[in-house]
Amino acid sequence: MSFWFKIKPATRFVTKKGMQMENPVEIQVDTVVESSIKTPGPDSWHLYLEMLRSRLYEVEVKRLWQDGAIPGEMHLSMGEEGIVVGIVDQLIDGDAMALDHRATTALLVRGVDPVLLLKEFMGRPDGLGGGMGGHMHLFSREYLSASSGIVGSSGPAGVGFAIANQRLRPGKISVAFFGEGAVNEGMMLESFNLAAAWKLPVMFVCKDNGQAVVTQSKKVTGGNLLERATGFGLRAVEVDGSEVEEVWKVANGELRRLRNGEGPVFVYGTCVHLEGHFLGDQLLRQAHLSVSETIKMAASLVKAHTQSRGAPLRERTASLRETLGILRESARIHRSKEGDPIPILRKKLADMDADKLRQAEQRAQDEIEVIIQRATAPVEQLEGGQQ
Amino acid sequence: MSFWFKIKPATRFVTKKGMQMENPVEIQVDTVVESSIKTPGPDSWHLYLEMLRSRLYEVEVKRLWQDGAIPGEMHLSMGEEGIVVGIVDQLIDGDAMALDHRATTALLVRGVDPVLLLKEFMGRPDGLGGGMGGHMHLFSREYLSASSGIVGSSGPAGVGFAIANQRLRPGKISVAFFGEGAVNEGMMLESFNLAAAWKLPVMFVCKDNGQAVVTQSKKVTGGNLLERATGFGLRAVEVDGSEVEEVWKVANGELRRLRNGEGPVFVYGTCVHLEGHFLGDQLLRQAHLSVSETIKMAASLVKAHTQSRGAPLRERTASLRETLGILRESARIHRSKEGDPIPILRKKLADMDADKLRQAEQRAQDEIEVIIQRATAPVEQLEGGQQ
Amino acid sequence: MRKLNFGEAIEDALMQAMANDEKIIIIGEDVHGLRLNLRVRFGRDRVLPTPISEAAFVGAAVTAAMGGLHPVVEVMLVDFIGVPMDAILNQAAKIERFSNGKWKVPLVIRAACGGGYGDGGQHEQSLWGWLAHIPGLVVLVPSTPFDAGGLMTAALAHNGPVIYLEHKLLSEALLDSLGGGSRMHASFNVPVDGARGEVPKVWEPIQIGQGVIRRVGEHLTIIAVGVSVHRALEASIVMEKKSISAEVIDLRTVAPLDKKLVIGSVSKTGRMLVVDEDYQGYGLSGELAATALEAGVGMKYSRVCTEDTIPFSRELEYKTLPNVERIVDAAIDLVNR
Amino acid sequence: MRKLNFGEAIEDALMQAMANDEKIIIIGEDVHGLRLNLRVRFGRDRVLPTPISEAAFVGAAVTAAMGGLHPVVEVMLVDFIGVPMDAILNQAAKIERFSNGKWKVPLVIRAACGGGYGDGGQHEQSLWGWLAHIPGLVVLVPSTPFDAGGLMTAALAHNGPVIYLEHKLLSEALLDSLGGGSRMHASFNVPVDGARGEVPKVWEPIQIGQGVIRRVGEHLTIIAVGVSVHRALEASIVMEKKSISAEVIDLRTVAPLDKKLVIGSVSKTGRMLVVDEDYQGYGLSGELAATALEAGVGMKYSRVCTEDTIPFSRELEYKTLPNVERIVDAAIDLVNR
Ligand SMILES: Cc1ncc(C[n+]2csc(CCOP(=O)(O)OP(=O)(O)O)c2C)c(N)n1
Ligand SMILES: Cc1ncc(C[n+]2csc(CCOP(=O)(O)OP(=O)(O)O)c2C)c(N)n1
Ligand SMILES: [Mg+2]
Ligand SMILES: [Mg+2]
Repeated sequence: MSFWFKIKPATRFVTKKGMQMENPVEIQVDTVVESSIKTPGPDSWHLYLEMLRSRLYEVEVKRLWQDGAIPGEMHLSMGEEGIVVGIVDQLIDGDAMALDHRATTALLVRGVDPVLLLKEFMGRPDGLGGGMGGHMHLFSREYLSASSGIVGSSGPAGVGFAIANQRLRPGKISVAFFGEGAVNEGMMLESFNLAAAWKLPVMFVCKDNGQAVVTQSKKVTGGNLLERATGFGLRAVEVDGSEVEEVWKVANGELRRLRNGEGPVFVYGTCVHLEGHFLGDQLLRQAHLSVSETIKMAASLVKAHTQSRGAPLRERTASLRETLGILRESARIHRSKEGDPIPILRKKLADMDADKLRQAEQRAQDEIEVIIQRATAPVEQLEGGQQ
Repeated sequence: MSFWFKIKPATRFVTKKGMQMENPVEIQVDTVVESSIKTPGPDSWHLYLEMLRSRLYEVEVKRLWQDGAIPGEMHLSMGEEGIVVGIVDQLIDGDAMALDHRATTALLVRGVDPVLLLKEFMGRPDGLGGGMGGHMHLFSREYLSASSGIVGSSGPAGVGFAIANQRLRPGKISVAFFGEGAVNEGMMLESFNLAAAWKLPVMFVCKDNGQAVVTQSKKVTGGNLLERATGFGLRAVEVDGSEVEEVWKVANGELRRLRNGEGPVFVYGTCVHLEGHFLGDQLLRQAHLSVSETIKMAASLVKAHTQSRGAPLRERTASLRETLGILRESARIHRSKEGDPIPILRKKLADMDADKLRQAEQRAQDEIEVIIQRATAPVEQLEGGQQ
Repeated sequence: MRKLNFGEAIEDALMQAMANDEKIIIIGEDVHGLRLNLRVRFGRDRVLPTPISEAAFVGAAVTAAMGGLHPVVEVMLVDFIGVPMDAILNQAAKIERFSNGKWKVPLVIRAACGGGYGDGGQHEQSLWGWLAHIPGLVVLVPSTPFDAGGLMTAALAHNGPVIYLEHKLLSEALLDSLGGGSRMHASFNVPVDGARGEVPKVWEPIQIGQGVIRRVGEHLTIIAVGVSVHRALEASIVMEKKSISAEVIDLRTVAPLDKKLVIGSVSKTGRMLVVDEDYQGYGLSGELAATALEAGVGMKYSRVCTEDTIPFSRELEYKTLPNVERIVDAAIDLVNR
Repeated sequence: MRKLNFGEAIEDALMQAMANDEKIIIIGEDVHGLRLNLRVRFGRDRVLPTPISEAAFVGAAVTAAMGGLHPVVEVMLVDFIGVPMDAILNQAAKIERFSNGKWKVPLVIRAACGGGYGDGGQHEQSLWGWLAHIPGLVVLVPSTPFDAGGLMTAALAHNGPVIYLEHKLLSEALLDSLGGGSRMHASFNVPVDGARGEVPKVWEPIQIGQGVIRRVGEHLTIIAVGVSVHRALEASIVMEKKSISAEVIDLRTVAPLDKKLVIGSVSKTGRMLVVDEDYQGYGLSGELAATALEAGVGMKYSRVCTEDTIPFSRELEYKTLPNVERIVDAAIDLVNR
């Protein structure tokens, strides 16, 4: 099932960039590649396109945010598509998802209508939550999916969905997504224990991008997260988030165990923050500062560094160096894009069949355009046509 | 320093049971055994007497509670003296203690005035907290000691004291005491991480008595607590709480490490609940039910077990059996007193010098009597004399 | 009608509701002991004892509700509700809004509340007005066995989050375990009509948001919930001897408020005396003042509430919680203004 | 006098206080970035970035204060204060009481608050009235750079727990990062007099519990804090054209209340209009009604508050938070009653 399936009716409009959709010719969408749920191994083409569509969608989200069409904070999931797609692709009816502040990819892949989602980001009355929730508070009852802006809250939420599934929908499971920073939040840790003690069908998925806002998580985290999870009696497995096929394979086995009632699992995957913490991230901006901004920032820093009374000079310099180091490191990751799962798989597919790849990518691009057009059309125009 | 040192002035009254203290002859207390802080190994006589005094004191607390002189809940520390004395005996000026709902032994051994403490339990205006706090909210600024009735809160409290000591009193440490049930509380888990990340001089002491109110903690706890602590980057050591000398030795090394700034430690010790969860514990009462009570309780149970609509009969029987099992197990522990650190050491000392033991015990008994008399004297009588 | 104790009434209502609705489950610390009868009847799958992890299990109860169950999640004492507060403030109370009404959270958060048995300031709070500040929550505080069962039934019929508070002075089992009722000399000022009373054979829900006039009077309106209702009634008898006729309203529901009842009574008497065991400032007592004023009802106003942290000492505790003397004094003062 | 932005004024006051008092430390998430200047000047030992563990580090701040430090502990947004709530409700606020006044908890809990920049209902709450319900807490809400620095100075001179709330619409850096101020088309209704203003060279504490009359008027008293003060002032200018003369009180301190100021002004105007960005029910607006009534001051009363969860949509958000039109309408209505 491809993610734009939920555009109702399930149609794809033949259209050209910028063309008005007066009388769009409707064509039934044929899913580019069949869902890989029943296949013995991952369908790489399918996984690639899921990731790509999410990426393209978020590129547009970024543009809309920068244009001021999306208010407030906006945390993209760019960079974590490998982990998210590798798991969510395999979820089925009745499975639940507890999501954090980076919910876009998971919801899209799960099948939530991308148009409704984008409208919600814009706060439109015809959005997924009627503009009441916004991008950190996304809810799809149909897909048993709920997001929250409170770091750590997806832990208990995942546990609760699993309690309900254990009783009402045996064999159905829940997945909780969160960052490595959230693993220091008490409610998350408690939920590890609760899941283990009750042997709940919940998969805890830690997407470790190394950072929590401007904090390098290693510096504030004791021990090792896999061992930490084990210390709560959780089964713990590690995946490389830049390899979606690997994630898919590991998840496949783990989901089977979960559905069989073999108890909860902690899946730990590394990934990257391609767009900083949120759009407009100060870290990234400061790493690309204009001259005047640098001077302005420097002025207060220079003052702090030199004023009388305070820490010894050595300590002042060390603390300045430390923070500047974080800035530089952040910028370096951003530039290098190392660990991005999309180019990695793309290279493989290009070697396999460059033509097929080009065509599929073009199709994905076209679909995104349609979504954007529909999502940004004035509310009036859609009334009646939209459910 | 023995615990009744803090009776001000540090005196001991020669008195007989029940005798009025009209003109008590004051005798300067000579500490029965010198403090063992500087000795290379534990002073067993000293440790025994610390434990014994605490036990005798709590026997009186129990009596006063049963007489209605102490209101509310009353959680005794009876059974955990081995862990508490083995550690607190070695604390020094500037060290801090974060305590849970079983604070009595720790405060007594640390040196808090036992008379003021008992008065606080009774809610007297001349008590430690003027009757404002009560037995779960005991504070001694002098000894940097604070207790709280919120399970898990001694974790963050221990961390905070350690932050202050790290900055204001280098070489001074803090100790946080809590039960095994508290290790499922998020704030406690977070504080493990915080201490490890900041390398704080805090000793987390888990007193595992196997139970949290009527819950057998193993049934609701995933993994193993020592591994759990390790998963947060804490150093973790285990002690047998029935062997106070062993506790003392382990704590001695750990305290040295802490004072040297080598980072936090988790000390895990097993112990017993000799008086149930709190005084009047329903579990213990139900294990010794009168006939009429049994019938009354049984009546509603029989109904629950047989009424139409509900779980299958097998499940009903199983859940009944489970809870009755907890009752029986609790009563068994209570009766057997296995793991009680006091008789274990007593036997050893009796073999060494039975006379000395008898005399020391008599002295301890006398001192407790004085404390009780002073603490239960009318408020008026003490005004002026008491600070 | 049969008679039950307050706690028995709650259990009885739960027993009936759970027999009728398999989606109801109970989650909380020690519930295998505290709710033994329910566990034996409905099985271990429906009465779930938890670790001491309030943040996780209250948070989990929210999505368990969203996933199709109707949990009754227990936070032993309302004093401990700070621990799982985020799940209440930012999840349970807000999800129906965030989802534009599409996803409801049918959840009962049950906790013991209230003081008067010498357990100190971290174990005797009421906090109902504090919780009522959060939009999206229903807050219920019964004062009799009849209401205790009826409001629990209502809570379980409500398709949203409900805070259900059980006053410890009314609840035999709680008073016994926390106040040490097993001893000879412990004595508590338990309102008899609150602790035991007539209850229906088959429970019917009491309308949420509907208060009740417990006593008709002319000179002033006393508004209260929980144990304070009984204190107010007792005070009214004292006042009667001084020719003061008090009307006593039992709100039963702290949120939403029964504005009509309040406004009607105060319009008649011209005087409002709020008796609130919860903290005085920024809470229920102020809200009642605003409610009448907003409706254009002028009045003389006074309140007898808990003004500060509750002391442990029984004597100081007595003075701090609303008591009959304080109520009578305030009423006399109000009537003479 | 020099001029500073709101956030700069807070930093400046902290800078001076920390230079004078080595016991002041800063604890919180990302403070090595958010308080970079302070960290560079005072070193890594005094500005401590934490893991995302609010319950632990707020709880730790309480005993760090008891151990001799004076921590400023940051909970990024007041919306997240549910997470460490127990440390506030049951520890920070109660320990002075429990110890019979012998042990104080000198602690500033700093958080950003308020809405108006499109961040949704879990990130735009105010909650000051909610926090003020807890006895033992001081709650400060500055509305200008002058007050921001002066109240931070006061908070650090106070020997007890203080909640210090910094409104995001007034604070350039917060608005920039959370509202996306870096983009071209984002626009926010920022009150200029609140965002930037004159400040003293050397900070003096502003008396805690002392409000200020921002505008003298005759027909009604508008009472507000934070951004709502500016909305009220703007509304007053509109009203003036309709010959309504409004007095505007900026409470500055939510708890303890400046009762004298409130009572004095309402006695004069006979009308109280509370403008409160915090939730309406069971909070500050009701407390103000009760305060006047208790003092025997009769009045006409109305309020413009946040009545429900704050919607994400800019349009709905605008309607939900107190705005100039709502204030003017309520004032006209009140004056014509
Ligand atoms: C309880 C709470 N504390 C703090 C925040 C502010 N905050 C939002 S995202 C974030 C960092 C989360 O880090 P991580 O869990 O690693 O996720 P990432 O953003 O890296 O994907 C923080 C601190 C919050 N939203 N909720
Ligand atoms: C936050 C919180 N939740 C629940 C309680 C009720 N309670 C008091 S003691 C206790 C059990 C604690 O067990 P443990 O930590 O093992 O200590 P023990 O009593 O066995 O010494 C519980 C659940 C509480 N006081 N605080
Ligand atoms: Mg991260
Ligand atoms: Mg225990």
